[in-house]
Amino acid sequence: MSFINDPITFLAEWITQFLGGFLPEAWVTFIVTLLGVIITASFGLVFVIFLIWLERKIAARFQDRLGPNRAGPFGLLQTFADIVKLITKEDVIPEKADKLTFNIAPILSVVAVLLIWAVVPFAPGWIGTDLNVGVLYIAAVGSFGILSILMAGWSSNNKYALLGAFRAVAQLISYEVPMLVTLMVPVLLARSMGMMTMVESQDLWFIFLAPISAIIFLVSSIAEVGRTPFDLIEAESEIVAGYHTEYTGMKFGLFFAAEFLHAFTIGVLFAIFFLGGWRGPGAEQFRLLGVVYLMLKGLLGYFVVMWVRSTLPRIRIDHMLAFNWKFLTPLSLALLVMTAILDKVFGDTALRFPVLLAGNGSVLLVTWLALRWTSRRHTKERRVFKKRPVAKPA
Amino acid sequence: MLDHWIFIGIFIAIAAVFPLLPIVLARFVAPRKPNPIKLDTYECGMETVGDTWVQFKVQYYIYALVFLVFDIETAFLFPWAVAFDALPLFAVLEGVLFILILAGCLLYCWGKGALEWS
Amino acid sequence: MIPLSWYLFLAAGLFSLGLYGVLARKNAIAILMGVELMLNAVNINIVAFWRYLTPGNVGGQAFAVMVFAVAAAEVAVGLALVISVYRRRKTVAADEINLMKW
Amino acid sequence: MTVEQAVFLFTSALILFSGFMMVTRRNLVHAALYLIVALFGVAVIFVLLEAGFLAVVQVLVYIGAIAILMIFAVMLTRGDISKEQEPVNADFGWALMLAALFCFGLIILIGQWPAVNSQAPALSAETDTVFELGSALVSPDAYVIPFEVASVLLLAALIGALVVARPHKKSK
Repeated sequence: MSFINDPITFLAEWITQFLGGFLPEAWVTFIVTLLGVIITASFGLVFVIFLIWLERKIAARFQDRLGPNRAGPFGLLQTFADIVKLITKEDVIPEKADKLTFNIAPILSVVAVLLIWAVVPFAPGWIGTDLNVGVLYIAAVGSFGILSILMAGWSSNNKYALLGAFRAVAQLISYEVPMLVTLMVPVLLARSMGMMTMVESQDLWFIFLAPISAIIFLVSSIAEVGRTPFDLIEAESEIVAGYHTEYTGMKFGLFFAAEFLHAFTIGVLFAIFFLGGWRGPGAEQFRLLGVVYLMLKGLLGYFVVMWVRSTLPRIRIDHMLAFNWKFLTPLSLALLVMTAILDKVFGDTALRFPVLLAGNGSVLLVTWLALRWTSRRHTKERRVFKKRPVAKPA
Repeated sequence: MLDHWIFIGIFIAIAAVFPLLPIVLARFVAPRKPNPIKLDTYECGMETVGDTWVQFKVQYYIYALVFLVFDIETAFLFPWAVAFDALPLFAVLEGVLFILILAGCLLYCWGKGALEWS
Repeated sequence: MIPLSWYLFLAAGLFSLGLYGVLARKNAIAILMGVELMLNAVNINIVAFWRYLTPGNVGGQAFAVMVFAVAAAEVAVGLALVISVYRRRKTVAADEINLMKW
Repeated sequence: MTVEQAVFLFTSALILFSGFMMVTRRNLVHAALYLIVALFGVAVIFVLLEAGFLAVVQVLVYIGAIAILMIFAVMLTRGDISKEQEPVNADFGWALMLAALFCFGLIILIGQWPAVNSQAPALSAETDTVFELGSALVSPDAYVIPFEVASVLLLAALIGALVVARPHKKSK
């Protein structure tokens, strides 16, 4: 194992040997694990500083602006300036707030996103820890995010924050249903919940075997992050700023950092589940290349999220929930059933790819026909005008 | 097996320290001049009217209910998906039956109009 | 290593706390929370017995999953009843809901 | 004392403490939050018992769904919170006695059982419990009937809860 092929394992072995000289073995294991944790966790956090700059730059380009360009070259230091600003702001805790819950909520929201990175496979052999229930772990960690929103909204002692929290939670739990059901498709195709196995079994990227599932996953993930067009969580015109109305300074900043990090994390998860993770030419020999591939694929997913964000307007809450329950959830269930049966029958044959693709196509066709049929019926209903109340002078 | 979870345990601790650091730092750097008006609830920029505990509509509960049912479903179906290779076609169809019964849940709610927001 | 008795003692303590909550609390939702504690104590016992006595047979885990499903069903229906009662009587205090007492 | 024992003792202290806080808090949202801490502690206990799958499901189902449902229900029945009445009913003395008796009885019973100090046999590294669980759940000579019944139970619970919780349409 040379340094160029696998620098992290090389360094880890070197540190183990170095510490093993004068420390008992249990301590060495502990320190190496601790270092691993710190590297994995700070990777996400350091990356988010760069991402905030990137997001602002790209969003500006979409809107025909320049974006941050004063602090540092290309405005690269803008985020640091923002962090300094947020830290030096006064931290106001409202008198009537439930203090402990109020303070824990923003921390919990960052922790919930950061915890996902513990099971992200960066390259062959480079993974925080390869849990055998990795996929379900990701889903479970997400529930802490929901909890943090509920805690923030309730503890603020503010009608609009509570209302915003309730709406947000209704949105998040609704979109978690199609997400969980679609996550079962890659698990089914990989026959494992381990993240490493998931990537290793993608000789053919799963996006080719389950294209519609991939799209459903991306859409429901965008809703989970609460990005436009699903940003009802902070619909300024309707519920002030939503659940974090009462937060100031760094605590407000933590909610935002969590959102940015989450947006990129779903890009990475999309890459792992459907785009083959770190797989690419030469990634087996030079592991650093695997990380580069993963980040590029993750940035691709992230770019799509930003693209959607700058293109679509916010949708109304009833439309959003109807879209989830009456379109995404039935579709994902149908896809799961279709994939399970076809993969069992044709899984080991050469026909796996064409048959699954044909199955996806037919599901798409049936959905399209059903949609056409219902929308025609709806337009007919709408043609019959209802009597509107007429404004009269008092 | 337990090694993996020790990693997760340390990860939780470290992940809690990271967001805690800037907050603690802000304690030392940021000004602290509280006064009653500043500590008042912001709400929507107006003075608070009435009770914070507004009555919520039951629809929130209904969505949570449907979500709960599908959440439990995953507890049953994820192991089924993991063991997929070893299952005969018959066992796969049992899992499909399970999914169809749950789809029945969704259809029932749909038909009863329980999925409507208003 | 942890002996089996530790888990059983923990479960006994948790079950008793839940029992106290169910018997003593006034609010119907708090009573349901007590029931949740009791179900969790049962689950600890099931999984501990699986791990210590029959680790080769996965039945213990299967039944723990069943307990999850039962707990979910119980909470769903129980809370729905509480909400329904609240809508009619404007109270969720269990000892004020006495329509079926006589 | 090994690391596992330390983790176990800390977690069980946390579980029992938050369970105690849960049954004594006046504010129901606080009670629900303490319930969540206790449920998370139970997930840690599952990890110690090497049932990682159950631990994850515990977090997903209990914290992600059941606790949220509880908090929603508390908000929907807010009348009691603003009134801030006594958290316990008139018979709470009896309840306390009964619970304490029950606890001591159980502890004495467990103490007398001979198998109680047995140690956990090592799980073989080859077995993947999730895989076995999945096979057993749909295998005809294992748990396929409970598996299907569980889905019917969930369907029945959902229908029942919907019928009960939804407001009846106003008769015109």
